[in-house]
Amino acid sequence: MGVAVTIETVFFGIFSLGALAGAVAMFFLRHPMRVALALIGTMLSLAAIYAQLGLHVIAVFQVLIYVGAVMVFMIYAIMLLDVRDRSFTERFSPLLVAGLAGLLLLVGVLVDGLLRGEPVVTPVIREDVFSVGTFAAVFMDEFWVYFALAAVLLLVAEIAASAVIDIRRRGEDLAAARREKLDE
Amino acid sequence: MSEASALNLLLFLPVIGGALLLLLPERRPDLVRGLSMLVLSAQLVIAAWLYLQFEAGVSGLQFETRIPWIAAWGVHYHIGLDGLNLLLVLLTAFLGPLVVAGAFTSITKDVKLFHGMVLFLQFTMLGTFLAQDLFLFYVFWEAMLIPMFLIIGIWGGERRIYATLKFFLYTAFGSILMLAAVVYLAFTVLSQDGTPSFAIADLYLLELSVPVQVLLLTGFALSFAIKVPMVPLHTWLPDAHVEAPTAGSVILAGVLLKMGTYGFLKLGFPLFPDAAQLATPLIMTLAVVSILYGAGLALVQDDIKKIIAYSSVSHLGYVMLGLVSYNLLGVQGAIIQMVSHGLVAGGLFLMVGMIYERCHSRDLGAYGGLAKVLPVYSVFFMLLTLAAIGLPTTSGFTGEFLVLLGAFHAAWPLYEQGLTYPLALASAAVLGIVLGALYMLRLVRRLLFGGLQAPEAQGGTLRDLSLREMGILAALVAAIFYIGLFPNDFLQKTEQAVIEYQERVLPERAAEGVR
Amino acid sequence: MDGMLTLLVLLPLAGFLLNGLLGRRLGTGFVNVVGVGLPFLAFGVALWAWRTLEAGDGAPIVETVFTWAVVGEYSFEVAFYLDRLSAVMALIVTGVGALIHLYSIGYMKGDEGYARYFAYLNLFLFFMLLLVLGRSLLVLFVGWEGVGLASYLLIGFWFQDAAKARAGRKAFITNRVGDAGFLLGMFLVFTFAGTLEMDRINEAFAAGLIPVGVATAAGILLFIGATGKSAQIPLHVWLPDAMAGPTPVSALIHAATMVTAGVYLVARLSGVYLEAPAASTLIAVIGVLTAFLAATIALVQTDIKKVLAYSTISQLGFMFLALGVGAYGVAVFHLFTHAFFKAALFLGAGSVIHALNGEQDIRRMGGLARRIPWTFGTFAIATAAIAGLPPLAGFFSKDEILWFAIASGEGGALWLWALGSLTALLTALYMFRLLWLVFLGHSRMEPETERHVHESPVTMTSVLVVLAAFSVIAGWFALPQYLEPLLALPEVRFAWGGWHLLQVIFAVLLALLGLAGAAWLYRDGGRPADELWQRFRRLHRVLAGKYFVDEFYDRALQRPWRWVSDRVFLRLGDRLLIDGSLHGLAALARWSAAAFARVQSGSLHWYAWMTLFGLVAVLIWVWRYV
Amino acid sequence: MSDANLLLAVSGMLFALGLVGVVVRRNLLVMLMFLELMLNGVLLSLAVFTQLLGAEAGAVLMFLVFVVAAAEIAIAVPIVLLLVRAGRTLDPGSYAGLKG
Repeated sequence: MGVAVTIETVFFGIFSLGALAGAVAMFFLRHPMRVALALIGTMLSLAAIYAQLGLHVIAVFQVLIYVGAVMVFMIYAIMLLDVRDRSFTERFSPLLVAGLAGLLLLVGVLVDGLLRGEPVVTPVIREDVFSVGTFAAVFMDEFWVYFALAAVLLLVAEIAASAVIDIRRRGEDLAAARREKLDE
Repeated sequence: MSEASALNLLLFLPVIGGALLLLLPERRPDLVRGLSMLVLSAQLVIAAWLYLQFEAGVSGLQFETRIPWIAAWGVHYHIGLDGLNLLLVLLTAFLGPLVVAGAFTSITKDVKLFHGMVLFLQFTMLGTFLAQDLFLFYVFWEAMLIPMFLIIGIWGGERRIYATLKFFLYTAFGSILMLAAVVYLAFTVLSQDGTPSFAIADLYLLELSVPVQVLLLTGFALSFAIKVPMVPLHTWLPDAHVEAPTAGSVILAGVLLKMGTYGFLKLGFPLFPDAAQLATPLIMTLAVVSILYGAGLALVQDDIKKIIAYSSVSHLGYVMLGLVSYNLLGVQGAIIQMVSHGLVAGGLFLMVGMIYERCHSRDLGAYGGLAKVLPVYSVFFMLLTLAAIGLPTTSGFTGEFLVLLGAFHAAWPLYEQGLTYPLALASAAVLGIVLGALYMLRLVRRLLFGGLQAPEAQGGTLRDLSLREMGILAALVAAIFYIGLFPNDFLQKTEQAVIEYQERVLPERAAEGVR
Repeated sequence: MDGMLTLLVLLPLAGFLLNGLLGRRLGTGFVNVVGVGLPFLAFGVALWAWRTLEAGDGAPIVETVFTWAVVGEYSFEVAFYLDRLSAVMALIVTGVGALIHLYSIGYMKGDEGYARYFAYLNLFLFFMLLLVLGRSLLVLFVGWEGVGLASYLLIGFWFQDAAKARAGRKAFITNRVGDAGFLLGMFLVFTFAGTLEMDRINEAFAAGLIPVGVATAAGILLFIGATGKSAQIPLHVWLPDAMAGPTPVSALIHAATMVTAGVYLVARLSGVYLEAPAASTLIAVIGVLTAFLAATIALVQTDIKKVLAYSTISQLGFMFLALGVGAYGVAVFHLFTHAFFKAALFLGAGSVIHALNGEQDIRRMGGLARRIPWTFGTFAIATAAIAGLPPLAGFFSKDEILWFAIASGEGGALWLWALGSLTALLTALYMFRLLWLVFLGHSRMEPETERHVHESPVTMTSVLVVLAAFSVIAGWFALPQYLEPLLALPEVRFAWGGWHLLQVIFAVLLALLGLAGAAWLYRDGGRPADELWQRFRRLHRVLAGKYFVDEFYDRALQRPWRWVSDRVFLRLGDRLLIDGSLHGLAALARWSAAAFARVQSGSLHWYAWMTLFGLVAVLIWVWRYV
Repeated sequence: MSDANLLLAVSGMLFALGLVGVVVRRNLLVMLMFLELMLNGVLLSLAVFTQLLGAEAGAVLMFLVFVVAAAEIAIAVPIVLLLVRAGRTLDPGSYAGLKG
């Protein structure tokens, strides 16, 4: 293999480091908002890696859906629930030590596995393959059913979410009614 | 209409009916009942037509449909009629409308759901009988339990939860073992033929070593024996019967119990012939024990439903005895006895339901002398009783006579070879006709004869049977006498399949031409 | 003609259906016409069938109706078979049957279940004709069980009396015990002969291809069936209780026809018994013992119908004695004569009971001879007939039986004859006792009853007269000789024919002795007899208690079976062992589930950690072993 | 070490960190975010292998996973909101009583 470090490897290294740094930071940040920002950093790094790999479409979706939709939703939730309870004052759960031990174990096993395993052939980056057009053609030809299913799932999730909210509202109404009764 | 599609229509009619049922308003139970009645009557008509079209003496399946279902596993939607399931399909279709008619007044809670369950049950039961693919069979076999649980669990008596649980535990236990055996069989087919298949006809051709056969037969047999039920796996039956609503009891006794014996007939013995022969003494013993044990228990019960439930144990003992005789007389008798028991026990449960509707008690001690105030009811009860104790000219006699004759016929050559045991068992089974008379006549005497006594009957003003009830019972009684007097048509249609059954289980004896 | 026998059988069935379905609605006129008319019509058809048979010189007429079942190579057909034996039986059944139907009009007048009664009686006739005319054992068995059913229904006819319903049940179940033996015998015969048609069975056995052991076993098993139906030891217990039914029923079913079915069966299958001397010997022994023991019991019974019931058992014992020594024709001869005089006796008793408004205890009768002369006259003739006074019917048949008991080359023995003769003496004694206590002497009736004593209507007395007439002349038909082509009489062991004459004289002397004894012992309301019994009190207790057979069966069979069912099957087996282990398993499952449930703490962190741990374990395992 | 191995190692690390994060952090929302992290780690592997094998299906699968993830969050966050309304805390330890 030699030491011939290509420019791609360097970029991979940088963005990988970025992703890992974001992940590690998530551990230590106290405020959920900051955790969220760190996660967004990780995701953006990953998007960059995808782009590097030639998966431009995926990179775009990573930014659009993950960062743009999921994390924004998450941030709204965090802002909505600025609860400063024990989860805030005590950052870590009782299983901190056990968890870290688990981490060591898991990492050990993964490293062990990576070292034992055959090195993977360097990816051949084929810019032309993952053009949007190809992706779209494949997507619409072969996988449209699955997409439709996923869309249905999404729809169900939306309905469920609104139902959950509705239940809450009704529950509150009930509680209020009960309170009124008690007051009388 | 092509003939095979008639069979498919027969099978799926209840599903179509169930779908239509969904469209009806819950507030109109009369419509719900009417539709169910219509659907099941149409089913009966189709079944009768199929029966008439069924050709006697032709080998193999008739009205066959075979469509790939799960191609990767070699599973097919494969149904067809043969001599083994013909009469049971007819019986199932016959009892369907009677069950719905019997529930006209007794089910008032969740009418729509109830009829949906009955239709679903009808679908799954017919599917179990018709399936010619082991996978399909298993699916129907399991699916059948769901509506039955619900029928007992929702419309049942006071201890229905206990009964449902017991029923579930027993049957689930059996099903798991059967599933394991099914999976093993499937893998064996794959390794022997190279292509996966669940077709029962293919499985018949498998060559299995004797220990494997024993193991697999155990798996199947436990499941089937629980359904039959054979002593000592019978204790779920009285509880389930007692707690079930009338319709549930009728279906349970009329059709569900036949699943077990049908399983032995269709799968258990022919799939594993060597193991079957090894197990024959055991099964024969258990069958005779069931006959006597059930008769004994029926004698000491005071709950009318329990008496009939235990009598089922006894009567199905005859069926098992006939099946393991492996000769035409015995097996033909067993098939007739299955149908007969379906009619007789079904009828008796309906009659218990009718009296329960009037007096709200199942305690034998609370009754007496009903013959005075309910003459029509008593006549029908008497007729069903006579069929239950196997009086000649009723279907019970046809079944029991052929079974006992077959058992004796099979046991005698063994006796001449110096094996006394089977002959002793066959002779002991004959005692069952005495014991059967003992408990059934006790029931009749306490219920119908003696001084008048009936709960909730002010001044002896009990309503005798309505026209609807008379119609139900008349249909049953007519069928009972038809089989008692003219069983030949039935026997001719089943004969070919029974000959093949014998050839599969006892090839050497069949080769000698001993029937 | 084709369909003659079918018509004969179907006539009473039509009566049953019409009366059963419509009788209640259409009233007694309709019931009478159908219920009584059809049996008479059937008798006419039976006569016609008999004439047809004789016109063919006794060649059997076979009429196949339909095929009941074909299983493989075996075919079970419903076919009727008329030869001289079944013709005689059919004539008895329809003849006596029709008369008793006629009698019943008067006896059952005003009963609530009038239509039901005639329906049942017609049903009985139908099944009895099936029994008698069936060609195959299967058809015979159908009739056999069917008459049992009719008997059950008629014994329990007044079902609101629990004791009567119970008597019906007892009869049915005792018969079922016999039927179990019958079925086994039938199976055994079928296994060897390959058919159930009785003429072919007889041929198969006569051909000598079947081992003696099998013939003996089959013979004994079929005889068990016969003991049930014909009330022989040890299955005789139901017949006395069967007297709970209406009296005409007792006359028809429990005296003249149904109970003789066992005799008919053995005679019909004489081919089997000829090959099985051991079974024949057993039949003779059982027969003579039954005859003797039942006669002793009859001596002390106080219920008029019970006396007649035990007398019936005893007479049936005589018939079996004849069968056992190979004199089948003689047994049928006695069956024939017995049908008339016993029917006359029962109907006479019925007439007495009718006259006394239901009184059945002979200790509260007496002196009825002048009050109900027709009944008395016929009853006296029948009594003389059963006692064996010449030239009445019983004399001929009983004499033949006793003669063959000693002279038959096929199992005749001195002791059989001696016991039989003793029984003949006892028969005369208890029958004349009955006559004396009921009709002679002075009245011991309750005054209230006495005031209402009346002779029965003419429909009843005319029947009595006809039956009494037949009790006189029935013995003059040489039935054994008529049946000889069918049922050969056994060889006689003695060369000198004079022995027979001596035996006849002896038998007549015995009958006269019985008459004289009864006249002496039972004059004056039976006081001399009572005094005599005072000295043998223990014996009296045993006889009055019917040898305590009922009690013995109760203790030895019925109660143990209930006990086993209740304690062993139900409590030990079902509840303790099976359900107990099931509940034990359930408890085990619950306990282990509780243990596992602790793992499910509800802490998400804990769950996630377990996932992590599991993942590590899986990875290690995968990389190490896969 | 090639690029692929590097990326796979990163993927594994991300997954491991995500899993441990779920174990050790106490805030429900943070735990949810760690779940997303795990999912991202896995997706990275998927991307690498898609590229290696040149299979378009992989990309489509990734896209579908995005959709599912969005659905998951859409249902998870309202549940958390509800829980907090009821229990006024984001500590999952307080909800241990919700086990079956």
